[in-house]
Amino acid sequence: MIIMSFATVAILFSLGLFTILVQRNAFKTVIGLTLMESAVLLLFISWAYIPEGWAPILPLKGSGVDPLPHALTLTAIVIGACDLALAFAFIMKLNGFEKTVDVDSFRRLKG
Amino acid sequence: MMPLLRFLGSVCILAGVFFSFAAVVAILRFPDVYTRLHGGTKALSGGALLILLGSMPYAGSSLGALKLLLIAVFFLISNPMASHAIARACHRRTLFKNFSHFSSETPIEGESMRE
Amino acid sequence: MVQRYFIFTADRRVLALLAGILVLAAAVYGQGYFKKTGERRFFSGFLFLFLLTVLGAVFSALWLGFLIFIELSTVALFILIAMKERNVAFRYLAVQLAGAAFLLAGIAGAGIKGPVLFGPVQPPFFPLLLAGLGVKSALLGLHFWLPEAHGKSPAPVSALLSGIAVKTGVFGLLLLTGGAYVPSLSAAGAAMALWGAFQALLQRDVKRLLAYSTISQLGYIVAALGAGGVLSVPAVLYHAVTHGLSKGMLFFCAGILEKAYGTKDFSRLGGAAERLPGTCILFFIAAASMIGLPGTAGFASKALLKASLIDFPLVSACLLVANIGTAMVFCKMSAFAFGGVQKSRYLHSPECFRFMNAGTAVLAPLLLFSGFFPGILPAFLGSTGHSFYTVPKCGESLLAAVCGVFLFLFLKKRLRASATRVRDIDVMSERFPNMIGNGARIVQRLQGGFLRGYLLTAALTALILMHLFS
Amino acid sequence: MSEPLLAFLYFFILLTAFVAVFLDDLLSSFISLSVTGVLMATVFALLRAPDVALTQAIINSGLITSLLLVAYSHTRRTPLPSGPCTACPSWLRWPLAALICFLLAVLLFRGMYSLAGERALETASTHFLAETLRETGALNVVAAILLDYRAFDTLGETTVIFAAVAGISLLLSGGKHVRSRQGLSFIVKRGMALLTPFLLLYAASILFLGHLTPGGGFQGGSVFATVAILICVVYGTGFDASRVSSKSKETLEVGGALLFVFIGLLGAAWGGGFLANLKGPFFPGTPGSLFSGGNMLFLNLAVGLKVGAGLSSIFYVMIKILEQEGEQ
Repeated sequence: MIIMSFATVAILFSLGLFTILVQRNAFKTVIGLTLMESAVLLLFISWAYIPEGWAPILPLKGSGVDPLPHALTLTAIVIGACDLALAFAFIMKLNGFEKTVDVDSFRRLKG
Repeated sequence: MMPLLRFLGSVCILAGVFFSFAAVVAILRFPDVYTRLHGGTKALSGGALLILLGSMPYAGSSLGALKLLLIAVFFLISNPMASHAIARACHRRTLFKNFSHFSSETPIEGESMRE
Repeated sequence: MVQRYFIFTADRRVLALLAGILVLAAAVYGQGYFKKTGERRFFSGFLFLFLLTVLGAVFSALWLGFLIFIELSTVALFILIAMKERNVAFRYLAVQLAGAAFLLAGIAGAGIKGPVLFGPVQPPFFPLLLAGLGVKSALLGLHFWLPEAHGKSPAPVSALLSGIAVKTGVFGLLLLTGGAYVPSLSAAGAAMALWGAFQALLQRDVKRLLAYSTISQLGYIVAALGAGGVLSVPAVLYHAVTHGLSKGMLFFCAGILEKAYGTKDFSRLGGAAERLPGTCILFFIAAASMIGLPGTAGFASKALLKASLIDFPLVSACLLVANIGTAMVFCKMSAFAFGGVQKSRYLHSPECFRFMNAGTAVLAPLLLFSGFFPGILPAFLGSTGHSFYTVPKCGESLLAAVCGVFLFLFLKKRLRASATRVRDIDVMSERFPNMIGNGARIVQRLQGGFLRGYLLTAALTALILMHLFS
Repeated sequence: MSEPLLAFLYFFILLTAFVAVFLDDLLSSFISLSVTGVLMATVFALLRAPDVALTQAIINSGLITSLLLVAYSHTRRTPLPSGPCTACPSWLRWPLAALICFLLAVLLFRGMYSLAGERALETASTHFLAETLRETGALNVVAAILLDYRAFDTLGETTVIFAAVAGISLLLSGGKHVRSRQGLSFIVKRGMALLTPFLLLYAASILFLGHLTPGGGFQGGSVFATVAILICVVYGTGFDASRVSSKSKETLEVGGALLFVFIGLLGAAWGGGFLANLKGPFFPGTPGSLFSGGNMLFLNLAVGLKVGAGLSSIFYVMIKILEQEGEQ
């Protein structure tokens, strides 16, 4: 079961990277980012899962699942949301300047 | 008593699944926005309600069953409201000008919120 | 603390003595060379800072101490050169720092187990240190920075540069090899001697001529250093001292000529003998010592050198030929600079010449004294029992001088302000800036500003590395 | 744990992800992205991580999608220059990127495969599971970790949110807000009037019962922000602005942060070190009751205030710009 989730994580992450590398639309880049981030979240949680474990809410009915990655994932989700919101703000601002959303047109950082 | 309820529950769930399937077909088959929206929402709210009600006996505690009922009620209220909003937005955007024979009230200018 | 980081052995004291005398002479000379008092104060201030750093380098017991102080001396020299030529100073600094990088790499490598004593180093790091010190002491392939640095910096500074700075590099080499026989070094030394003399003959500029003769004299030292053996240390140090003193005097004379006639080019120099008699006499003393005429320190150090190269006939033959070349070089300088008709206007300012002559005069008696009593310095270094004034040695040096003069007279017309310039590796230092220029253009084309392009390359390299190392 | 259900969900996650990536129409790719988020939330729930599932459902599939739609509706998208991309031709870029990603996937999988040995609880987690009730009095172990064992990190996290909000309002400053904006139709307004109290109640329950049941400051705050966004959408920005002005949102946000720090200082005041629980006025109380987790309840409140005000002000700033666009 763990192998299946690890496979999904690997595929999802590389899909996100592929999107960022290939797509020319800034929104697609953001989508790629979101996919990569959720892949990491999935990795954390599927790594924390113990086959017969119960949710980490006391009183435990059986052996508990590893609660530490859950706390880390929580933080990751919130911070991921923050930087995605920032990404949207950047896109809106850049669109204000460049009048398009094409990533290749943001060429101010020339060598 | 509980197995009878469980049996009735599973029947409800199956009916719910059928309604959801109908909703998908409706969305794919109907020609334009309004009909597609109408078919999708009605069947979907019907399907989801049935599934929720059907799974009430399977819920662990009676409190769980109450929660499922609450969700069903919430779903009953919000789904039609949302579809109404979408339909009205489409209408006011006069997406389909060729349907002018509808008694179109004066469309209020300004961009509506796209949801 | 001092004991652990600094050692005061005999050979280090000799080099420190040389540095001290040269800095003193340069200080006196500087009072005359620089007109404005601000410049004079600035010059003497950094001069003594340079002395301090050189002493630190010479006396340090650890390689790291040596590296730190030698870099500080480079910085001091950089500031001194920057008084006159800014971009030459930058190039000099860049090259020296590159050398220091090699040195640091070697020291870091060797010093993994603990602080490395200032001495021989295990094989894997030997080439690194050799390369680093090679840049400092202008070995054959790495001497491209020397002609330009000497040519364009103020006279007292170039005197220091060739008198002390190069010598600390050589001193590092001496301790690095530690008396062992390094065939490559002795070969490089012989080649340097020949190439330096040959190039010096063809130069139009007085200071560049002296720079190349420095390289040839370094060739002598490095040849002796490479030969190794018990005699190598005294021979190297003795020649280093004599070369430092005489080359210092020569650069001072060149500075006087430059001040007097406002030019360094042979074609416009001439007839300085009757205008500057004192300088002319001092010049001849220094030239005699460079050539190694008996009675001067040069003769004694060259004899000691020949003694240490007894069992290397080929190398000593090369050095003999180089000696003839050196004789021709100084005939050229005396003929074109001091002899002949005066071509450019003479800027008469007696008081600055007084100081400059005084500075040069400080060094002359030392040369003559160690010429008449050659045994003192080797005795101080611990190797006694050398017979200097024997008939074959005097005969040999006189022979070299005489045929040098005749060869020069024979080739005088060809060597006059000869336009032919054999391209030397130092041309590279001119091309240095625009090499960086078109490097920047390539980078500009690569960085097209496409964010996805950057990401693609980054991802690719990361992946390759991960696959390699995972 | 039903194996096939998880496999089914994983398959659908990948399917919706592929759809989100390769669909040209942006709107539908946004929707499929949020579907991926929802499916991910169900997977988290199945993997016994209720807290994370709740957060994922609210934030990634709820808030982010709405912000995405706002950003999408704001940017004027001139058609993409269809010409070959100048950096490197697309026929070269696609296979190269595909190769890179495939290699990456292989590498990641190989790395993870070697990790997938027998899973046993590490010492830290066993300690958490065993000692939480005694040390913090809270039932929800994850909330206990977040707000008691690692409270300092949570403080750091709130500063991250603060920075994001500040950054966004800096970027999108300017542009004034139009007051008179009618919301959606009458029916929707009345419906919302009926639903809003329940939504607020739900948000409060998540927030205040954070240390007992799955939930906590972040989730509660986000639900509050969602309610604010709903009101903003349904009743129009005019109504919303008069009710809760941006100034008060800022004070709420800063107030939340200051409350967090104040509680921390209280812990320090009683000699327990910054953010120490069960010191001074905070007592473990009877487990399961509302005031039971020491200072965790108030920390949750502080974080809830912060996140709620922060996220809604982000939405508010973005909306404001939109209105200005609408005017020209």
